[in-house]
Amino acid sequence: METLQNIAQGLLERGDVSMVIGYTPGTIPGKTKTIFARTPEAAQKLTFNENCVNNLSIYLTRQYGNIGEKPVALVVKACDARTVNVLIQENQLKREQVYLIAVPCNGVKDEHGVEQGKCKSCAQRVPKDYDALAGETPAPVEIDPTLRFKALEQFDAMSPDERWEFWMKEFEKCVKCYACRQACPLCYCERCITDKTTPRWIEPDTSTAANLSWHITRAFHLAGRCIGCGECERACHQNIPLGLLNRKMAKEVFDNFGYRAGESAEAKPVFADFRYDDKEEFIR
Amino acid sequence: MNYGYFPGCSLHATAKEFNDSTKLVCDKLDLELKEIDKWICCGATPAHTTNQELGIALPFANLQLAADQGFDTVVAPCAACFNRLRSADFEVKHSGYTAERVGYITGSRTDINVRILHIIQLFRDEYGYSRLKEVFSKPLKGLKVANYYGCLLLRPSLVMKLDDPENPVIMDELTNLTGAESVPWAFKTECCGASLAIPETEIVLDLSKKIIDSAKNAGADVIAVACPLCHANLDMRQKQIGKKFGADYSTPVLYITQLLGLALGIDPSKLGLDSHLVDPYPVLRAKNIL
Amino acid sequence: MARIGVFVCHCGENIGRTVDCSVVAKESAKLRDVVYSVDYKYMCSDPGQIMVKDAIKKHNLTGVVIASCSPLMHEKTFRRAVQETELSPFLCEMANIREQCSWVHEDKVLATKKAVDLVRLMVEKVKRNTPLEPIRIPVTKRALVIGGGIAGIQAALDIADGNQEVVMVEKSPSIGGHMAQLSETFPTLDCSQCILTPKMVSANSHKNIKLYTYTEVESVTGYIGNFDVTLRKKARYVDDSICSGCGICQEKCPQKKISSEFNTGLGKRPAIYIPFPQAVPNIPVIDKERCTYFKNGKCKACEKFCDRNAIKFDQTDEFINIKVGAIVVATGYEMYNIGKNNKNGIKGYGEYGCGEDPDIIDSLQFERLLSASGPTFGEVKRPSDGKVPETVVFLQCVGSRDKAKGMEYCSKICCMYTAKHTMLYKHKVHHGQAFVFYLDIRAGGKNYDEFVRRAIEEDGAIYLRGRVSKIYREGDKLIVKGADTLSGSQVEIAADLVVLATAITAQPDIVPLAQKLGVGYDKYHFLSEAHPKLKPVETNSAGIFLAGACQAPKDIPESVAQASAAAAKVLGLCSATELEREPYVAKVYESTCAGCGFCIEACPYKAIDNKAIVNRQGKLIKNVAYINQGLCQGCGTCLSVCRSKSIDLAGFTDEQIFSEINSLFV
Amino acid sequence: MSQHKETIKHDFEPNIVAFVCNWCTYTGADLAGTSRLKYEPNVRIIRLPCTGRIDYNLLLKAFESGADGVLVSGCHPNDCHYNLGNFHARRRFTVFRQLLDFVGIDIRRIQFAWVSAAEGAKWAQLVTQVTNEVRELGPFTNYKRISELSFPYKELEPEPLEEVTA
Amino acid sequence: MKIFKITGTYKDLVETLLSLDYKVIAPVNRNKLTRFDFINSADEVLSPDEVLNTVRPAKEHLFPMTETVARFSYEGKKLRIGDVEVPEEKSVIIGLRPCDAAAFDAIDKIFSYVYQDKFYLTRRNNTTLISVACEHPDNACFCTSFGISPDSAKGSDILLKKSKDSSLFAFISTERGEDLARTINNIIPEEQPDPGRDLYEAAEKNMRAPLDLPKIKEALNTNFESEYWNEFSRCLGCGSCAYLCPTCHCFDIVDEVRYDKGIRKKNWDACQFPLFTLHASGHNPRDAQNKRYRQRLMHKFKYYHDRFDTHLCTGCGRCIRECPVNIDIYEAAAELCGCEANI
Repeated sequence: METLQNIAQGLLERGDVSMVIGYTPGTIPGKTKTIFARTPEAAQKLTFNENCVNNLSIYLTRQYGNIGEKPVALVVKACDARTVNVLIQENQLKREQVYLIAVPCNGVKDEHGVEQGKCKSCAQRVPKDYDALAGETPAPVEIDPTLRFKALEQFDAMSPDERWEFWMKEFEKCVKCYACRQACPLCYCERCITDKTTPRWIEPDTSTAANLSWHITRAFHLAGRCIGCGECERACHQNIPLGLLNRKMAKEVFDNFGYRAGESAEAKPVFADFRYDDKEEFIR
Repeated sequence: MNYGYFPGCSLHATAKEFNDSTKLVCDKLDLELKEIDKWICCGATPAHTTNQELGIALPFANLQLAADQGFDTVVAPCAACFNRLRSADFEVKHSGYTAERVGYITGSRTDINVRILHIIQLFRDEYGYSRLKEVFSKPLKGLKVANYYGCLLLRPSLVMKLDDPENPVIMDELTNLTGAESVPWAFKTECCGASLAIPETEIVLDLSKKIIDSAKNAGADVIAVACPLCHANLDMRQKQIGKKFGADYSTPVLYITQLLGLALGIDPSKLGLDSHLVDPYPVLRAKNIL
Repeated sequence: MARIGVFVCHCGENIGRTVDCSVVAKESAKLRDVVYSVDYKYMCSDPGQIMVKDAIKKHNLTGVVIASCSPLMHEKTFRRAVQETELSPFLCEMANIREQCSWVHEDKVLATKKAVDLVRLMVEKVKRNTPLEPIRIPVTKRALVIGGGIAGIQAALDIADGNQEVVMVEKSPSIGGHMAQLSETFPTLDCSQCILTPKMVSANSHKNIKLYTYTEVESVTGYIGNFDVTLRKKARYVDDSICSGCGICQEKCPQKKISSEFNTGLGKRPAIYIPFPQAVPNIPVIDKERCTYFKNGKCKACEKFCDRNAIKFDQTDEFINIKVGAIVVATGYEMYNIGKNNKNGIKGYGEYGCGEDPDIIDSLQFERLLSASGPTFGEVKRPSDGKVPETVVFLQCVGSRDKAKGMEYCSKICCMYTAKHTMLYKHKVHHGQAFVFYLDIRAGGKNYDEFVRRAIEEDGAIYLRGRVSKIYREGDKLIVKGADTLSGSQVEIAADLVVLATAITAQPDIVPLAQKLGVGYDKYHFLSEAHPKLKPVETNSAGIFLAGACQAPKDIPESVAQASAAAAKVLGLCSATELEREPYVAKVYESTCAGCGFCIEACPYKAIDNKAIVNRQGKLIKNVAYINQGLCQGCGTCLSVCRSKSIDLAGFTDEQIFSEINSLFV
Repeated sequence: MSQHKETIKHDFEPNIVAFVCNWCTYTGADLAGTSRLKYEPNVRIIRLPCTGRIDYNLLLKAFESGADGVLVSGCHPNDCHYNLGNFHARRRFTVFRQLLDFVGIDIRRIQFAWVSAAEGAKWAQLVTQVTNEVRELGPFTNYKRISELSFPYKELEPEPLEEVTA
Repeated sequence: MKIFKITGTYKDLVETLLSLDYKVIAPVNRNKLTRFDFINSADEVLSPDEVLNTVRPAKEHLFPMTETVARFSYEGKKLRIGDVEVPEEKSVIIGLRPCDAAAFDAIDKIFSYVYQDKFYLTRRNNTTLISVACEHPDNACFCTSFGISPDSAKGSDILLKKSKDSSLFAFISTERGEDLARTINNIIPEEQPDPGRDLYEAAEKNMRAPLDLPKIKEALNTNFESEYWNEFSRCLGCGSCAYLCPTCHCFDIVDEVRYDKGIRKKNWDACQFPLFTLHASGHNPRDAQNKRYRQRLMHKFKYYHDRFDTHLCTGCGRCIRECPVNIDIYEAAAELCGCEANI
């Protein structure tokens, strides 16, 4: 069973890749840091444990400038690999530009030791498509599929006004630090719509109305694209349950169009496509 | 599913055989018909010509009775009752003013929602042709039937919504299911003169003659009807027509429910075949149905 | 700073009655950037337009708002007027205070307030307009005519005579359309073959016309001046380049009993046939469904006897791609069939026997009986037993003007051809008597009413004003029960033959074609013209024109007139070397585009593709979307799928729409 | 046709914004005009080339500027002048309205319709129905409350502090 | 520095403060978020031993995230501009930690440097800061590097400390502190001798070793273009560190216009966003993320010190705890100047 370090070291020694992006222990217990290992020695610092919660595919996007002539190796969990699929699907990179080192994963925890919501309903445990596997393919896990949208059920029971109260209390906390945007691998736009001033669709201040239109925009921009890696919710120090918005979008896209983000890199993005028999019972 | 049964006056009197045959056929098909308690006359054709409001309030009172007694569907075999119930329901639903007046006259709620079906609709929509096909034990092979619809069943079409007013097929389909052959003929929706039989008998004789002639030309052995008034004009007056036009008129006129009853193997006398003025037995025996 | 002029129109009474135009002008004058605001009785009139032009010069306005009718009506008029000043026409916007305000509201106070709001909206929008340049696009100097009836032929000939290439497409094996089926035509009773066949021949032989028969339009893409059309040439199983039209194959074909569509089911035809003797092109077609060879592989009689072996059983449908600059739709009509299976909410005629009785025929069938090339060679014989009918009853308005049957319109030509039928019947059966049940005789054309009077007074047709309630067969006769409202009596006629003047309806398969062309249609599936009075032959899709009965029921003179009108429009369009097109196209801000490619997938016109930006060493900097301004039609779908808002659509930019919304409820 | 008696005075008059496509619904609205059909004056029509162009930002901005109800209408499927615009819009708004509903915005305040150029009557009826429906819902107080919070504009004192000519 | 013994518990102190006509701001845990907020009853308050420090600093009460600074409107053609007054209302912030209190002291300098920022200063002058000494700092704290200690009174008006027998003492270091003390003298009757700081000496031990600031500043002077900055290309560029930092004070001015009325808003901004230094020409002097993180270090450890000779960091550790990719400013500064970052 090839360990992560050996694979990485081999790649760097053979010069197949320009760097290996992986995890290394952080400065605070329970935290891990990202490491851009460029030399075989640096590869030794690579590790993988239950605290490797970051979605490293964010470093493949353009503004980080890591993608060069040579491919880049990336340590990927099952969820991260689905993000790579979406990035390929959206012309941000080509499959041959990234060497995927898959790691079997049975759930990751954030720095406070709380298991991520996504892991409870994750049945895949290892990426579908990869170039090398560091470890054994774990036995498939039987997961009740309804778990995936369980968290949304509490909202169906609430009336619109109750939902409004809930979300206004949440959005009121937002400080517009945009950590949710910057932590998301799929928010790779050079200049985000909130920074556009001609015209200013979303007000930059932290009033609840401005926060509402920001979070509605963010959720809708990720509809049909977000694979539920949970980084936005983890990065939000104000503890706003952003993951619920994305999960609701994933549920609507799945219910209405049977489309699940990140399944395949060749599929046509859901909102750039349509079907003649799409549902329309809400149209008069 | 139990249905509110609204026989109407004639089915308790001159058209008793329509009532018996309906009951027998429904029992055979286990469609439970429960007569509406204390129903009143629906006003038939004359009422609404003399007083428009009463012409609506009378039949609507029956619907209110049915609603109070927990029926959500009312079945009326007689075409005139069916027509008046449907018209009353239509008027009340489409005009607030009429609804107010009827509420005042009957003294009870008018925002009730009762479904009104004719007996042939019950067979077609509730029982369904597919199940009806299997249930006929004695097919009426070789019997040629001219199905006569008359006016009240079909018109005004926006209100009755039973079938295409110009080219109805429901009774023809039911007849064909029994194994008999429903013949196409031109006069199936022509008027038989209805209540003019008393004041202007001559006109009824002319109109009925034309209808019977047209049925005979089409090769029909019997005429099937679904309205006591049509039955009266066509069956009762064949002798007078014969006398007036100097020809023999003896085409039997049966109720559609009697036809279905025969095909279900029910005893003809129970179906009331003996009480017709034109005796149907010779024709039925000739076609070895009896 | 912007200097905006507001011009409020009374439109005579149309706006002035429910909107207080002087108040609108006064309120608009208070707006921040409005430096000139006035109201006038008729802005679109000459003095009105001059007032606008003078104001622009005098107050050197940077934008103009005309508060009057709908932009779809007079935007072009006012923009042309503004063009004469040095202000760009695209800095003129219209506030729709007539169709969408004064005409639809009654409360004067509310309507006036709404008008003020609508003007404010447009003032805000016009401040963000930019002086756009119309886009010049090349024009393909070739026209496509869909439909080979008299309208299609006339349009094709006129265009070709304007030495312009024409491609004519006809669905059935021969051109000629319904006119070829007629015997003689009103009001001059000249025989349709004599006046039509020469046009058909010249259409087939004209050097500028390329004729495709037995061919349908498969797909249409592109836009005015640049349509890419794919035609499906259905397999004829006869090689049209070799066949000389000698007709041997039709004689030898064992299948003789197939009912002929051309003869409306009254005559018969073989499996390999030409629809009618004067068919153009004179090349037969094999009816795949009924040819014995195609059914069970035997026979091939036609192949044996064809000395040029022009029969090709293995022929398949052929697709032809052509580029055209303009399209004329002349697909004609179809007779309403009184049978049961009618679609689009149209009902059959149970009262007249649903078309089951052979002696109750429609007028096109009667035309075939009258026609010399018809199944009875011009002799009027009853389809049932071939006897010459002594009493013929004609029924007008069968289906037409009948809400219950789903067709409320008048089919316009039945009164005239029924009068013609009574005349021709009288000339052929001297002792015969024609009855006509009619509602109102509509004979409004030149010499039309005189024609009908002649049918009544000279040829003795009895016209009974009333409807027929029932027709039924009684032995050898057809009993027609109707009313004669003029004498107030019921009428019963024992007729030998009944001819129904059934309604004119749209072609059954017109809707898919209309959708391919992007042309609108009304609830009866007649194609919608751009404007009933001012643009009768144009449609809302630029470059696509209409002619003939596909637009609405009409007779031959009108169809020919419309065909020539459409031809004139096409010649006008194609005469220009290049076309000016609305400059409403989208543009990408490459600095902020993330190259995600959503817009590339979403564009209906495939006008967007990927463009790699590389530095001087050829190293890829980034991928961005690139919009080909020639193909872009300005629908704006790409704007909505662009998450970083890096695309903007000229004419409807984000800034403009944003400013409109922002000033809505001040 | 629906002759609307505008004489009845209501205490609350809703503000309705209608984003319509130029080729079908705008022309349909014009047809309602030419046929003199009457409908409620609360609607303000904003013309766009196609429903494909109507993106979700417009709806949010409409509520921010004080709309109580929003109506989006365009060509029937397959009738779109640009062939595919309305299909994209349909798919987009299927999900977007669920997002608004999820966040607690009363989804009945956002209505979608197909109105063709020939359906003047449908347009008049649609506007009247939507206006009445939104009138029953009352003003969009939820949104107005947070919108006022984010725009704490206090009327300036009457006498001008600093005169700056534009 | 006057020292008083408080007769009663921390909660009693909060109760008495509530009874005054001050607006009381204290650490609370509202809706899954620990922050400083107005309270109206004592039991809402998070006592010092319940939480080490709040996620959001108290800075937002003196330097609000978003604030209207001017109003303007068009009456027809005329443009009129109006000022915005900051209400003078007395408030007290209790429950600050020494690092937060010292932070206010640091940013006071910039807000009164040349332009007297009336929005910040009005609030600052009406607010009394009561800080509470830390007994259990965590491994992200490194306030000792900046001359601050778990029981430093720097920046606070009143410092609350515990003696060995855990009775509460108030150290009043400013005149504003004394005014407040006077109004609550029922709870702090008379002066007492210094009870000593043994509790806090123990606290100091398990904190991170103090940084060698001069060495760091020296390193920053020379390493502007060093390779070392590439280490921070893993920074995501979110504004968390800036918006949770008690000393970050950058802001952006934005006009929000609704047709003919508008307000000018002052919103927080952060040097970590690309927009912060984007020129109109499209050029961005700090186009890569590691350059922006370098700016953060330079400002905190050099530029600010050059001008005000106090560092723009008080070692509160919030940015270390909340950074999504665990970039540690202490480790960054230490490694930059070559010393071993012993965490």
